[in-house]
Amino acid sequence: MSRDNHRQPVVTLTGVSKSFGPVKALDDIDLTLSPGECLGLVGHNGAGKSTLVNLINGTLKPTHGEIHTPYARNRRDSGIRSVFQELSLCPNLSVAENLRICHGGLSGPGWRTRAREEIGASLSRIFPGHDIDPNAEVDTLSIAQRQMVEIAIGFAPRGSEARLVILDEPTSSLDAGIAGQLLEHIQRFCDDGGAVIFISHMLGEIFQVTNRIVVMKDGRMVEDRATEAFCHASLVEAMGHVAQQAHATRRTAEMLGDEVLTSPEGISARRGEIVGLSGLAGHGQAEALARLYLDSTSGWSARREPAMAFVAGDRPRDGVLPLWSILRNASISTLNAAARWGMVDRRAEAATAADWQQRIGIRTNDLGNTITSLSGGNQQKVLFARALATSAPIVVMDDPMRGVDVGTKQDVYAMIRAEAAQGRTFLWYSTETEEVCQCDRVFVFRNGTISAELSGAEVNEERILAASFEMQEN
Amino acid sequence: MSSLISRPWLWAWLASAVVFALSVALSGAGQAGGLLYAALSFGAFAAIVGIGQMLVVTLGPGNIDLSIPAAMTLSGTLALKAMGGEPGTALLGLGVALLVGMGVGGVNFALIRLLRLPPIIATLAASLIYQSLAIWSNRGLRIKPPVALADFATGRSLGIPNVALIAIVLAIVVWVLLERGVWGRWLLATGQNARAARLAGVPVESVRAGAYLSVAVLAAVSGYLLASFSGGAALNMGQQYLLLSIAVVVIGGTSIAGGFSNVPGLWGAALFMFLVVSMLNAYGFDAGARMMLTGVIIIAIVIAANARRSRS
Amino acid sequence: PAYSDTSDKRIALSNNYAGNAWRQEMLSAWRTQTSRAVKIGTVAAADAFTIGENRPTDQAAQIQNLILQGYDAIVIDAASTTALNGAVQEACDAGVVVVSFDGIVTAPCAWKVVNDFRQWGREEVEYMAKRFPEGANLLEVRGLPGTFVDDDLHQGIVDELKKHPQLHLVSSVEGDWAQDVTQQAVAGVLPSLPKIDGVLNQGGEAYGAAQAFRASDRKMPVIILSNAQDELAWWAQQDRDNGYQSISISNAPGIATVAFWVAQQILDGKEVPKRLTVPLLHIRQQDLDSVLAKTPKGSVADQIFSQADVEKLIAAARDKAVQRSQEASQ
Amino acid sequence: MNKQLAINKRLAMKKRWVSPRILLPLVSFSVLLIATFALQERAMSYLGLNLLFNLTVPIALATIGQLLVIMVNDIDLSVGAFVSLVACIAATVLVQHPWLGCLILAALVLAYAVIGALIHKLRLPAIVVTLGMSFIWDGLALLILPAPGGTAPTWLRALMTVKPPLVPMAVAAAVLIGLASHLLIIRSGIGTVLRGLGGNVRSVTRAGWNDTLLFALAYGLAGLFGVLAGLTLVGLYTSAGANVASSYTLLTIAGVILGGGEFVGGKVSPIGAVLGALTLSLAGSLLAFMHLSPDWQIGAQGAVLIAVLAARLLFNRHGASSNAIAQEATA
Ligand SMILES: Nc1ncnc2c1ncn2[C@@H]1O[C@H](COP(=O)(O)OP(=O)(O)OP(=O)(O)O)[C@@H](O)[C@H]1O
Ligand SMILES: Nc1ncnc2c1ncn2[C@@H]1O[C@H](COP(=O)(O)OP(=O)(O)OP(=O)(O)O)[C@@H](O)[C@H]1O
Ligand SMILES: [Mg+2]
Ligand SMILES: [Mg+2]
Repeated sequence: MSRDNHRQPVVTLTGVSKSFGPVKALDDIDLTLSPGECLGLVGHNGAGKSTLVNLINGTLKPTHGEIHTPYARNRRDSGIRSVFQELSLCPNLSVAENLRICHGGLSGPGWRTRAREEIGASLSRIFPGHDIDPNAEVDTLSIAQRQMVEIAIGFAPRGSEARLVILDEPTSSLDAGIAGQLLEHIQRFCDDGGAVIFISHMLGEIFQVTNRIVVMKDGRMVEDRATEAFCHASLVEAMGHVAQQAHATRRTAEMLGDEVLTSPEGISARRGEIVGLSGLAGHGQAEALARLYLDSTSGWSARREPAMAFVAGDRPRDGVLPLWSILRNASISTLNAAARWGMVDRRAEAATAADWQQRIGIRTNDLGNTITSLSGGNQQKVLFARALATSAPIVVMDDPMRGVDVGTKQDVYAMIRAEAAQGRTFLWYSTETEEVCQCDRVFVFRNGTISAELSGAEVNEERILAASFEMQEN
Repeated sequence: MSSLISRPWLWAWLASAVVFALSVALSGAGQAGGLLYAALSFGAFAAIVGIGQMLVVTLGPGNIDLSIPAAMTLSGTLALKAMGGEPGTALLGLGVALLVGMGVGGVNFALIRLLRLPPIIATLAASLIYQSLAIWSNRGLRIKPPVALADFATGRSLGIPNVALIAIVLAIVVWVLLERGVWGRWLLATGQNARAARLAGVPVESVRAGAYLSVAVLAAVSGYLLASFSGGAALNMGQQYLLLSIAVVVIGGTSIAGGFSNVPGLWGAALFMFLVVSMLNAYGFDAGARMMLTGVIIIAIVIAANARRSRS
Repeated sequence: PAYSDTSDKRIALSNNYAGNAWRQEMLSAWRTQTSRAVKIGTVAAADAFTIGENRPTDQAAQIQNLILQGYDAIVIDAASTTALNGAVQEACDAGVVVVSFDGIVTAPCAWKVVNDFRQWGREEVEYMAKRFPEGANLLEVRGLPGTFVDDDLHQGIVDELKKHPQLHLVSSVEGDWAQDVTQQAVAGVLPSLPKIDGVLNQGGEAYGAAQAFRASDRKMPVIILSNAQDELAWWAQQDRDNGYQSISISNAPGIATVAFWVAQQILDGKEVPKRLTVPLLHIRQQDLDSVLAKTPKGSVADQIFSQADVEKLIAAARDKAVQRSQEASQ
Repeated sequence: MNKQLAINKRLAMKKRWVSPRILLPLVSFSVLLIATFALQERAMSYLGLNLLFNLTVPIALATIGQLLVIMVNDIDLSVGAFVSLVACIAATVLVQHPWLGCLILAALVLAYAVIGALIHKLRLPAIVVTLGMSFIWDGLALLILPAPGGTAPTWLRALMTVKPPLVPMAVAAAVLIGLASHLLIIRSGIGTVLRGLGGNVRSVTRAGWNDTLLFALAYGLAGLFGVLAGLTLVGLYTSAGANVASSYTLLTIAGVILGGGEFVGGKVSPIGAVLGALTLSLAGSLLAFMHLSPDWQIGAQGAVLIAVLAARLLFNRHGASSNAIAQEATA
């Protein structure tokens, strides 16, 4: 599949700005993207990356400036495909039916067969060896599988050809193996003349796949250079963070307190320990954590001092209370502890929230704004604040760094270590090996059970990968 | 937040004021007091059941209690039967009504929680059973309330109907609970996203149970008061409160999608629903035209209130 | 017609509503009369079937189920005059005798045991005309909109009012045949009304209207009463206190027993006119105490018909029909 | 590899055919049907089946209408009043002035579509708007027919009393309604998009669909089924009245849920809904055959409804209710 090699760019932005009321999300952006380019878009949480994407694909209209997409024939078929940051499939439809939604050409008798073939082919092309049934309803799939489906729909031909595919944090729920498959496909796609905008907070991926990087900061483009012109440190610096290479000082059992927790699956944790859960995505880690949390707290009564706190990773499903302000979202878990006669202590509530805004750096000028006005990463910080503000001795975290930028990640790592030093215990599931390597001890999951328990020097990428895949290599 | 609260609050009251003015324009200013008094009396019953319905609706989509009329009938019937018209038994009757309310609420919640029935079906099916119970217990006989109780229910203090005073006190209590109470926050959180609320440490099961118990108890109290007010319980008592309770909740500005409730607006809507029927009666519309106008007005208010909200 | 024994015949009652005292009394009248008849072997069975709400769709389904069960006759208190005709026709086609009463059906194959609701409406206005020869303002409380009883009674009132121009119908409200609804509707409309001298209604809601008037500090108007015990007791009390005068008109729930015996007579091979009018129940002021003594507290005054009563009714109707046809042929 | 794929494909097909959404309605219907036959063998005949089910035809149609609205996450509290209004028009205007009648009915379908668009465009709560609409439909019906009456057009009466060979009209109609709505809602492309609307509006609009038009379409189709329900109702009952179908509102909601549908998320099953409607009327018949005391006949209906729905617990352990957080999390 080779395209006629137009020199014409796929999209051109000139002087584009976008405001949400008083918030200026994008300021005077000029950007040109040519066929064959893979553009990396990086920046801190709330820098405006998603907003830029939504302008390019037409979901939002710019406040000022112009966006030119020469290949657009109509809105349904502009050759521009987006894979959104929040999953946007119809959960009640099957994988093939979801393709039908964005593919008007699928109609008439037999469309189901054609849809199944098309999505199946696209999935196999990008993720060879995947086990997704095109007839499966989306809500029976794991979050990683859904993300794969969405990516496959983005790259599927759908009657015409995809000219520009925009991927907004596509790997945030994927494990390393699957993410690698995606990166390879992106490379092939660009070699064939397609263009890609790739947003990620995982700088390794950015370096691996892109040939040009745009750095955004507070709604402006601060850098736009070829990938080779950056190194890891200079990129982090350009994003406005001081590169820290803080290395976890891993602690051993003797340095920690008594065992405070054991689960039926065999997870155990000591006082003050940071315990990681790892393995391929969707192998039972999230379920084990949720079960642990639900079993040790009650739906019938709330204690003033909860036994556990939970940090959700799937924000819309498990975390955010969308009608409420940032303040109320942050304080919901601590209301009971500060209450007198069942009444909310509003002064204490405001003070705690302001304190945590400081400590965790939630980017907003008013905690009274609704939570949905925050960018994805900042919403995540609110969920962190919610859990850490409680007095719970154990904090359970379900892949909590999804969409958190590099700088904030370092801050949160530090905070977790500080809390752990004061005797808090953390259970931390993550799809990213880098995070798991912050832990004192790691349980690797495979097919819903623990396949390895690693501690001390054993906690490293090779051992984790080995434990994740063992059976499959046999 | 405050702007969100004030808008729907405003619309229900504005609508009742307009309707009130139109009625008074017809009957003359001299009758305004009488109309207001009647509106407060009958609005009180709608407000009491409406508060209960509001708590349940706030729990989120699909939560609704269709057993309100049956609970009212059962409570009115059993309470009046227990009192048997004897003087000095008013508290006994209230006790019976409260017990009925808790029983009904408990059964409803058990059906929803244990059998996992959708609330709309669970409460509908259960209400048929409550209705049978009411028929079986009393065969539709109308027993008079004790004289003192009847006098209290139809009487007034400080020029305000006693039933309205009760409803106002109940509304204030619930309002404070929702605005300032931990339980209120928990209810609102559960209504927005029950799963997220549970994971944030909210005891969602007891919040739910509380809401379903509250609506049943409030319906039972309202049935007890209504039976005393209208001189006896009847098997078809309270039928109109099924749709009325839903209408006052939503016209009052509570979000049917859950997570947001509005007590002051609810009272405005309760007055409105009474006043609009009286106005149409007074202007001499026949049943068909009256129903159509009621429908048009309800939709117009919902549009007006919502258009305001989405524009801001 | 040849003599035929009905001891092996089964009769069913299809009732569309049970939610008020009138219906409860009707069911209990049916129970007492039919259980005797079954015990002494006049019929084999007389079962009562009730549905929840006043809904023709449910009742049509119920009638079809009764056909399936092989009843010989179905006695119907119908939710709709016309919407059951499909089901009634099915029954007639299957050879089932259909007798409707109170709420009747218009299907030609069904027997109708009726109260004259227009007559009722006319009598209400006649009484008002007698009480207020100089003229009066009247308030009408109607029943459930869209039902034929409500429509008929209202027509009777309207017809008769044309003859008495001194009577002014100043407003009419819907009471849905329920006291609390009536009380609310009347209380709502009262402030906009001039002085009210009389209240016309359809039975079952007079007490609600009285409550509304009491709360409004207006003078108690003349309210036409029905057979509900609490209304009668209220009337007696008012009479003792201030010599309150009114009349009570109603349809006795015992009409169900008429329908039962009519069905039995038809099954027995007797010739029964297709339409049988049962007189309305009038309670006069002087009989008030004796009626109240007989009526259970909270129930309704009733009149139960025995087989002999009904045979007499049938004979009278047949004679009248013969007379009429003779007049017509002359 | 190829073999594996083929097996997977066959498994998938099987899964689709015995979807749990339809399994429960099917089983509860069968159980009730067997119980009915056991109590009343007369029901097991051409005539008996027709008597048992013919009045369900309009309910089944109205249930599909309700399903279309529930499918897009709304609820329609005006079905009963709307079907009554259609019946009133069919029994009066449609007889006297057939063309005018058709025109009015078409306008009613259009009105439904407009309401759907309005609800969505202005973000109104459907439950209240349809509640308001039910007053309007009721009022219109009362204006047309102040007291019950009218007559069915002869062609409608003939259609509803037709006696096809082998299967009675009621059964044939139920099968037809089930299949047609299945093709429309589950199999067809546009049906899939409409279901997607219930699952995730944003994803549908992002794919370039005009959501307001889609909502209008869903409601318009619901209105169309409402009209069909009203017409068949008149054909069966021979006449109409302003509150002839008032029970349909709650019956249709119960039917959709009984048929495996859910209130949110666009998860519905048309065949299940038809079975649900049939099950509900069977439950009523069964009670009539059991000779309960009149005091308890009403309550028994509630008990049967609870029992049938509680059986869902046995079928889907996940629990369809929104309460099932714990299970969802551990599933
Ligand atoms: N609908 C909205 N209303 C108000 N403000 C908004 C809205 N959407 C985005 N913003 C604001 O615009 C800014 C840019 O947000 P955007 O989502 O583009 O950030 P991002 O770079 O994608 O961040 P992240 O990495 O966390 O996803 C943020 O300050 C955000 O709060
Ligand atoms: N857009 C449409 N409009 C109306 N009917 C349709 C549409 N698409 C398909 N159908 C009908 O749905 C039925 C089955 O559709 P289709 O041929 O797509 O199935 P299929 O893809 O072969 O599925 P399977 O592999 O399960 O057999 C056919 O009767 C077809 O006519
Ligand atoms: Mg973003
Ligand atoms: Mg992000």
